Amino acid sequence: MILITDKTIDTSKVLNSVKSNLAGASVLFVGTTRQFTGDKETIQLEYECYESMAVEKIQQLVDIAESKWNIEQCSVVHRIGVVELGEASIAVAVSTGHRKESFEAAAWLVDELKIQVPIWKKEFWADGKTEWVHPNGVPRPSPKDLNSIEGGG
Amino acid sequence: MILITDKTIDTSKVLNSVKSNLAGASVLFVGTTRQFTGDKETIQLEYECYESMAVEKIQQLVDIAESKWNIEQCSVVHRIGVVELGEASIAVAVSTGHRKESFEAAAWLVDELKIQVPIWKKEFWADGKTEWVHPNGVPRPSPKDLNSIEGGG
Amino acid sequence: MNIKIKLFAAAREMNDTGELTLDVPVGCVVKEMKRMVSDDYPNMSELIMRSAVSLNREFATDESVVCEGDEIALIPPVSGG
Amino acid sequence: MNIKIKLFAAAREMNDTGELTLDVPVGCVVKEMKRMVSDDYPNMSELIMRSAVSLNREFATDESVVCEGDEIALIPPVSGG
Repeated sequence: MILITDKTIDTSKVLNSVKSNLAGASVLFVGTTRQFTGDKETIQLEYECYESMAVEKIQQLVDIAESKWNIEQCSVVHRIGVVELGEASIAVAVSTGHRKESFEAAAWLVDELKIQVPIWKKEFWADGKTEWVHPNGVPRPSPKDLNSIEGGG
Repeated sequence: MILITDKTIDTSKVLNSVKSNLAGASVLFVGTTRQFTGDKETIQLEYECYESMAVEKIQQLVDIAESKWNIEQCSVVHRIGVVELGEASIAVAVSTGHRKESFEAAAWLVDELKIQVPIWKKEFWADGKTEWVHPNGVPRPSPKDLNSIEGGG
Repeated sequence: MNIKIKLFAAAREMNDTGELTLDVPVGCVVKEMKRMVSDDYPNMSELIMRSAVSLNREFATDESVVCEGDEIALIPPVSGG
Repeated sequence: MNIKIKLFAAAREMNDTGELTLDVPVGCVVKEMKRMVSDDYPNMSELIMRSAVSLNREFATDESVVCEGDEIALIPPVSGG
């Protein structure tokens, strides 16, 4: 299941979507709105998405993950719009025969999504300021690299 | 939450138990009864536990994890008795400020639980045979090591 | 030729619109297109420098040729998850 | 002195009981206790060799002294998870 939604993410549904008798392990990652970043307080987040491209990019990442690990089932759900404190902005679930692969694949999918998938976060700080998050500290891969990540895509 | 139970594990309850506004990431690991190990078919598993020691050992592992990573909340639930195909035998949930720590701590807790906590699995194979699983391929840590794992215990 | 460029996040808010229209020469490549947008919308120039461009929902290189009818978007550094 | 040793999993099934009673000398250490159980229950000797012993719910070493009233268990290689 790949889904971009403006509704609350039902994390148990995401976990259930990767159920398989062939799997011995499932890992569910849930990203939630954190109240503090250092000493700055967040009151809510808002996510915006280039939906058609995001869905295609996520599908490419899932395809690559399935070529790198022996995955039974895999789901990625991202929420857009306002996300309140403690609510889930993202849920990634992976089931595999053995646990090492579930952990690795789920962590990799989240890492890559944060680099490659056109979704943006707006911080609403407690002091009333707002800020679109467009990270520039870490160099992001050049567009060329993005299309030639190992395994194709 | 640390729990040994002979009832079905409610995985969403385990995930909810680590909810925190201070957490930006939660990882839930679920171990399930896998139908095939190589070409051998399992029809069910049965788990047995030295409960008082298991609970103490799990608590020690959680304490160590909390000293190694910046953990908000942490839960470990293990089922005992018969566990049917596809059902959960174990659920481990960890919430942290940032995702790397959730993945690492959850994976570490499962790894250590499988080495140190007195719980045993009985395989019921499709050919009618049964087998208590007492691994001997990999050398297990000596009892001395078990009590002096980094961070104490 | 006329092209349309989708804007998102800070780029969209800076211009109060989710889409720009731009007249570019035939054979124009992404690098040139970015410079032209930067010239027309100097408020975005810093962000444009740090942004990627997608053509038909794939990341393009600086040398990718922009064709009429392409689905074009300016992709500021992403922050999903 | 009399001690009781909890048995689990294959050890429990081999003996159809979850607890053995054993008479050991005062000052007996874990290594000796394991050998005495092995002598009395040769069907378990291979498994005992691969098993740990816990005293009061902590893993003991070969040289740990077994005391009267200790909660003692034979811990075959574990396989939870």
